[in-house]
Amino acid sequence: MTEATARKPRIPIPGVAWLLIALVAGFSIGAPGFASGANVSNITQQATVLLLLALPMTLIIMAEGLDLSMGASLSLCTVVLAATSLATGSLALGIAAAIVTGTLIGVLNGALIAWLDLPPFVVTLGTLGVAQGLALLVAEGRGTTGVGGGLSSLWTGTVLGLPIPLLFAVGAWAVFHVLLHHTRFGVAVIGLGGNREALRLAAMPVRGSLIAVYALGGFFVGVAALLLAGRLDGGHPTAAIGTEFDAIAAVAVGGTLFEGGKGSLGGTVLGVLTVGVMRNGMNLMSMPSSLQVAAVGGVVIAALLIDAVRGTPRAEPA
Amino acid sequence: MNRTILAGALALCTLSIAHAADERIAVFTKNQTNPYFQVVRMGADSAAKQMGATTTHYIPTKPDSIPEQLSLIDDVVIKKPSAIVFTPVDYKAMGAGVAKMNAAGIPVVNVTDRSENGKFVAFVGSSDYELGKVTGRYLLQTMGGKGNVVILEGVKGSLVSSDRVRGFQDALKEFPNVKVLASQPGNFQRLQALQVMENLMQTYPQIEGIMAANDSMASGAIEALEGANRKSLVIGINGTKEAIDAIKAGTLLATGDYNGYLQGCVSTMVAIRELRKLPVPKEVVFPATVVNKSNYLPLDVPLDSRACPKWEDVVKS
Amino acid sequence: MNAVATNLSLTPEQRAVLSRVLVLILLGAGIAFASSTFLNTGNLLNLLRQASLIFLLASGLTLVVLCGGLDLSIGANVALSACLAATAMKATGSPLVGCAAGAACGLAVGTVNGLLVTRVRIPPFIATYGTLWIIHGVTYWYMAGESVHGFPPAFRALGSGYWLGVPVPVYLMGIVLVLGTFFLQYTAWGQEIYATGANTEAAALSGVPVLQRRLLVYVLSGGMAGLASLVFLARLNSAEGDMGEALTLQAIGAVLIGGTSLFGGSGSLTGTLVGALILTAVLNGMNLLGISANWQPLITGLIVIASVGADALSRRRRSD
Amino acid sequence: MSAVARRPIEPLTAAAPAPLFALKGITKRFAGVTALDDVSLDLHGGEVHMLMGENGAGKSTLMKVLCGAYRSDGGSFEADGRPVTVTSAADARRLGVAVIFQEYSLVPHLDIAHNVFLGREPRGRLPGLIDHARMHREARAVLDRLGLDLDTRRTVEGLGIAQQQMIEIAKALSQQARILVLDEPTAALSDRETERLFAVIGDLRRDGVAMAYISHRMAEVFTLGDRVTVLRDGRRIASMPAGEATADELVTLMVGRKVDMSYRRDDRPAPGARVLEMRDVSATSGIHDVSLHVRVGEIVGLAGLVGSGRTEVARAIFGADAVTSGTIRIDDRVHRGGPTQARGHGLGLIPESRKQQGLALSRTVGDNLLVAGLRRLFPSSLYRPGRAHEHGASMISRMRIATRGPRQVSRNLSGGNQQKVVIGKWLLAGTRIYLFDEPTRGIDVGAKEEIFRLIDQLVKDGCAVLMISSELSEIVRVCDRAYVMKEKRIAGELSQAELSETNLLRLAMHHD
Repeated sequence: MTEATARKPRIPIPGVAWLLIALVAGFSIGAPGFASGANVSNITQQATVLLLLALPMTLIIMAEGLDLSMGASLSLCTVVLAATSLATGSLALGIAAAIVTGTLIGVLNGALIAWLDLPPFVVTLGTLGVAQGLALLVAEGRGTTGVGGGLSSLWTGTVLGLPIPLLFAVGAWAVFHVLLHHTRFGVAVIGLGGNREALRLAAMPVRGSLIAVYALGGFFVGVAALLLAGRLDGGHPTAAIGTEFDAIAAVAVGGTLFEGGKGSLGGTVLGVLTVGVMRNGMNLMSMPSSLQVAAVGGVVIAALLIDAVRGTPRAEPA
Repeated sequence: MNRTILAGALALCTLSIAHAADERIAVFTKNQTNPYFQVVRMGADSAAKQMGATTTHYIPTKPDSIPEQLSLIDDVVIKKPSAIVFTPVDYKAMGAGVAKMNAAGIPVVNVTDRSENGKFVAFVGSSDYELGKVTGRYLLQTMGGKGNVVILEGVKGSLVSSDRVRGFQDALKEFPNVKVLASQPGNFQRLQALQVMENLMQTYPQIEGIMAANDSMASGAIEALEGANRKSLVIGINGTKEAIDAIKAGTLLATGDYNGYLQGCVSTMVAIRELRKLPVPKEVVFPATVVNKSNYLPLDVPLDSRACPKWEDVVKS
Repeated sequence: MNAVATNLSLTPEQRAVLSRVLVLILLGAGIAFASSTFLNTGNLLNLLRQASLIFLLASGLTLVVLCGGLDLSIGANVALSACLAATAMKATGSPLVGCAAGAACGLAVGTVNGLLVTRVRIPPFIATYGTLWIIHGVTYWYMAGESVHGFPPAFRALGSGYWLGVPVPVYLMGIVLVLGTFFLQYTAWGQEIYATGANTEAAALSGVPVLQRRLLVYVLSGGMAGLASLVFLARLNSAEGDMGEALTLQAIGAVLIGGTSLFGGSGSLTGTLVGALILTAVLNGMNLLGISANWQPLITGLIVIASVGADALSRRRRSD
Repeated sequence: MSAVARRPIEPLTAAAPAPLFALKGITKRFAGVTALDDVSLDLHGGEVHMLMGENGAGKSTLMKVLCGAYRSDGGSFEADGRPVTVTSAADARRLGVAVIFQEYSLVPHLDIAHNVFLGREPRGRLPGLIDHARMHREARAVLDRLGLDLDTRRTVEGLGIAQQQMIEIAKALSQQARILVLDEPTAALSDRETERLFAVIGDLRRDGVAMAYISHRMAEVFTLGDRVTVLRDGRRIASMPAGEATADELVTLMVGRKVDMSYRRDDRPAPGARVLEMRDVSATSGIHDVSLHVRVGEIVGLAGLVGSGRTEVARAIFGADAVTSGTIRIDDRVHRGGPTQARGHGLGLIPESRKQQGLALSRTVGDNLLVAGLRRLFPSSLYRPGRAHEHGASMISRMRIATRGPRQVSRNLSGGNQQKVVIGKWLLAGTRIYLFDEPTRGIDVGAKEEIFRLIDQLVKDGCAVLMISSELSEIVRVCDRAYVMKEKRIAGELSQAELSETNLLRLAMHHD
């Protein structure tokens, strides 16, 4: 374990940590019911879908990549899940279809980026369009509900008293922690961001790793689709529009650099929670929605501002 | 400038009294950008004020975001308001959310968009289909029952859009001599409607009538016509302030009155009456009325000076 | 490694632009083949007018991207600027005051972005994403869900007027294209922007005031958003809180399809113009052919990938 | 290289008859350009095979082929006399080939141990997982062998360029290679680390490892080499036992024409006024109370071990790092502010790493030549591409830059020519005070002499030069005076009379 901790790229506590502490403290006093158990499980549950995108996004960004297609792809997966389940009458098939769809889009991203070495921003902006288009076409622009077959229990159900989404989130975090800190794949990810020539000379599969990172992202988009579909009890072609930007913001707020293989999964978790806590707290305090919109941006900038002031090393603005 | 002050005041009062009164109504609307929902919110506010209750508004930060409205529901259930006035951002996807409110034992009144699933005290709204039908019919009559029309649809897949368009089409059935040149989505957006019209006008030199599924698209179409120095009769639906002005200016033939303000008022009244154990109808659907040059005056007043009618005047059991 | 850019008679920029023009021509030919009306002067003028809006916005963004940055807030900036301009115009009845308000707002937002990126050193993507939300919030609060509409004809001419049979925005587009290209190709500032984008550190160590240049491009981008907001407002004759939201991705698309590299240091406004035209032609064609709007994102996405992918392949052919 | 001389390496005992590894008639082309043309090379166990040649002669390409980074377009390989194929880095590794690369192949945010074992991480008990304990243990051992006392858990980010090179070496050593390729390993090393490396090379030779060693330093050929092979324009020109070679002969073979290495500072008129002066300058980069001055018409050396703060001094003068105390005067006027102001005062910096700091590789030679001079050549800020092209073209011919003209992309130039572009950039900017940071690193002999002459010409024309170099011999040959740095401070100044490698070294070395 000591190795593992030492292995981690040294990241000072990101500013977002202080921000989160401040928010929690503030809301516990100011917002009725904020500290209640029910509300805490609310916040965590609401954060899970975003977290399932933000964790792989962390690795992708560490590998000097970006995935703008996640939101659209997530919507598509929910649609595919609903459509397949209704068509075949088997939820299992629907789930499989959703995960396959997500992974395929991830592989497509990775392949285009690795083989044509195109800028990830462009490729994934393109696949964003493709996924969004497919979702709209498959669902004919409207949502599908009444899948049944216990789909909604994916969101509401509990195992050993723990909400299933929470288990998904914890499981995902564990997977990513091991991948990043205890496997060659993790080394490759850091190398992709730090020095690809080095990987090449060390006979490590550069393109393979690149594709794998995006495929992994796609896979977890598929997994997130299970939760979202469970929450909607169906699929919707625009349900997750723009989620990728929230994920990227959470990653950056968490202190992961946009250049050169330096990142922190823990920071990402904090980033996701902070935005969630802020929205939830402001709702409980019945703050006007317009203020909430501004606050989202405020959190993002504040976190990086704190880092800047505290002189946390950051990548040169890209 | 006065708008700022107004908005500020709104924000303040909602903030300050939120905890004071004991009848707290949580009002859910789809977004904070579409003027229509602002009208609904103001109706709700004035109704609450008249009856001595307070309202708090819950609006997704991303317009019409399904996950966000679901989260809003989670959070509101924690706050346990006395009652909820609810517009689903999507008529199909909110079932789970409504179920959660029901489970929490909070009475929910469904307003404007009829939610496909969930248990409600009542539905308050207007019939999109009827509105489409009567407003469309009015246009076709004015056209003298002949000529070419173009339909501007809303967001594909949205119930509002499909119902209104269905209304248009059934109205058209009554006028066999009218030809439908095209029926294209403008996604309820002004700019898209504008550009769609510009493009269509290239293909069709003769367009006598334009049926827009909402007022924004109607004014988009009007801009397009003016840009091309062409004339045709345009109708919209919703009866927004802008539409009324356009009718005054003579650029818009008519708009179907969606009664946003009334919907706000009545839905909130129903919620409060339910709390006070007063009788409430299961459904309040406002008669579809066409607003045109002859009858727009009552609607042509600044929102903040409007007041909710008496319950008895609206609901004659 | 020893490979050498072939055919020195064309710079990479020029080669990229030419390939885009080719794509545009093929696309146009395709649509014209399917719909006779596509090539009507009227329709082509429409195309130009619709493209002009995207271009005005994308031109500022092009500078930012050339300088190695990114600006996600332009759409939100358009909304806020337009709303301010609208209310100012309503309050004073003077188009000039309105325009001043819109332009000022645009520039202000651009300056804030610039400072966040250059002084606080927040990565552009995040900084401008943050301001995007803040601007939206301010706009929503300011408009309180209402809309402002009905402006003096003199102002509306800016968006929907004609001069010598050509829409006014098209002239604006031409002016911006010429001035912008001149600025980039024929002034020291332009050269310094390219240099900064290509290798910021080397530029700085060559005495190029990189911080000022980076700040400058964000301010300009904000200014262009301000200008675009005015045209937009004049065109719609109405201001709402959510106007312009859809424009950001379109502008980014135009820049990328136009062949400007996100790595900075290479690209051109002409390319962006062609990019904007391609995007608009797709929309226009879909309306003319009555294709469901659901297809639009799919098609746009494919075009983005295809155009940039083509570049990559040709690059690969040229170097090993 | 007196430092090395003190630790002579015992001469070679009988080399193994069959070469450990042999390249036969290797050919490599890039987009039509032939980089290697039918090159053969034998690597014998216990032998150091020196590879010499100008930049672009094909040395590095040959090495990349040998280690599988490039696929050869023709030719074959033999290991212990048996034919083998090398088409990937993995193949080469399996055959026991390890390479110490010139460009650092380290990953900044990985710790030292991970870099040393990159791609060879010891597997743990659970499948797929890395055994960190073992990895760090083994890394520790290798570092100790190189006398490198760095924590193996430290990320390599922020390590000095010399330490990075040492880790490169550790990486290669840890592979227990039978064939070790060293591509200019000492280019970045100070003499102290060089000494250490040579000792290790001696051990490896005794262990029977076959080594191929690329170098631009004559001294190394004779202190280390058992056999020399000279490459020119991708062809093998000659191979001979190192003993039989002479410096002049080798240079002639490499350059293909006669170059006189006899460049000596011919007497220049006495230096004029102080144009540049630092008084007790400390900077955020860590340098302390640095005081020095440079006069018109003189070349002042700035020596010291790598990491002693030489580059930081240059950056402080140029305004690239913030000065915290002390004053910098130019022409007796206090100079503050960043590079832009510095350029305005006639300063020019030729930075340490051309590729990262000197050039925009993606832009054309012309663009790079013009970037610093824009303000001077186009005072109105109106940029005229036509005139710019002329300026570029004239500078290309004046600097004898081997390129097809201002519109060629800089990435495709050889190291020496890229360096000339960087210098030309400042000539066009009308620079009076030049700060050269390792101007000849990784540059072949011919180009080196050219650059020395150029510097000489500059000072003759009334410019002032401050030159940083790790090659003491260079300082001695080229400079009129020199300052020596140690631990971020000026350790002393040597007048022309005192200027000698031993004196420089004495001031530079740590006495601990």
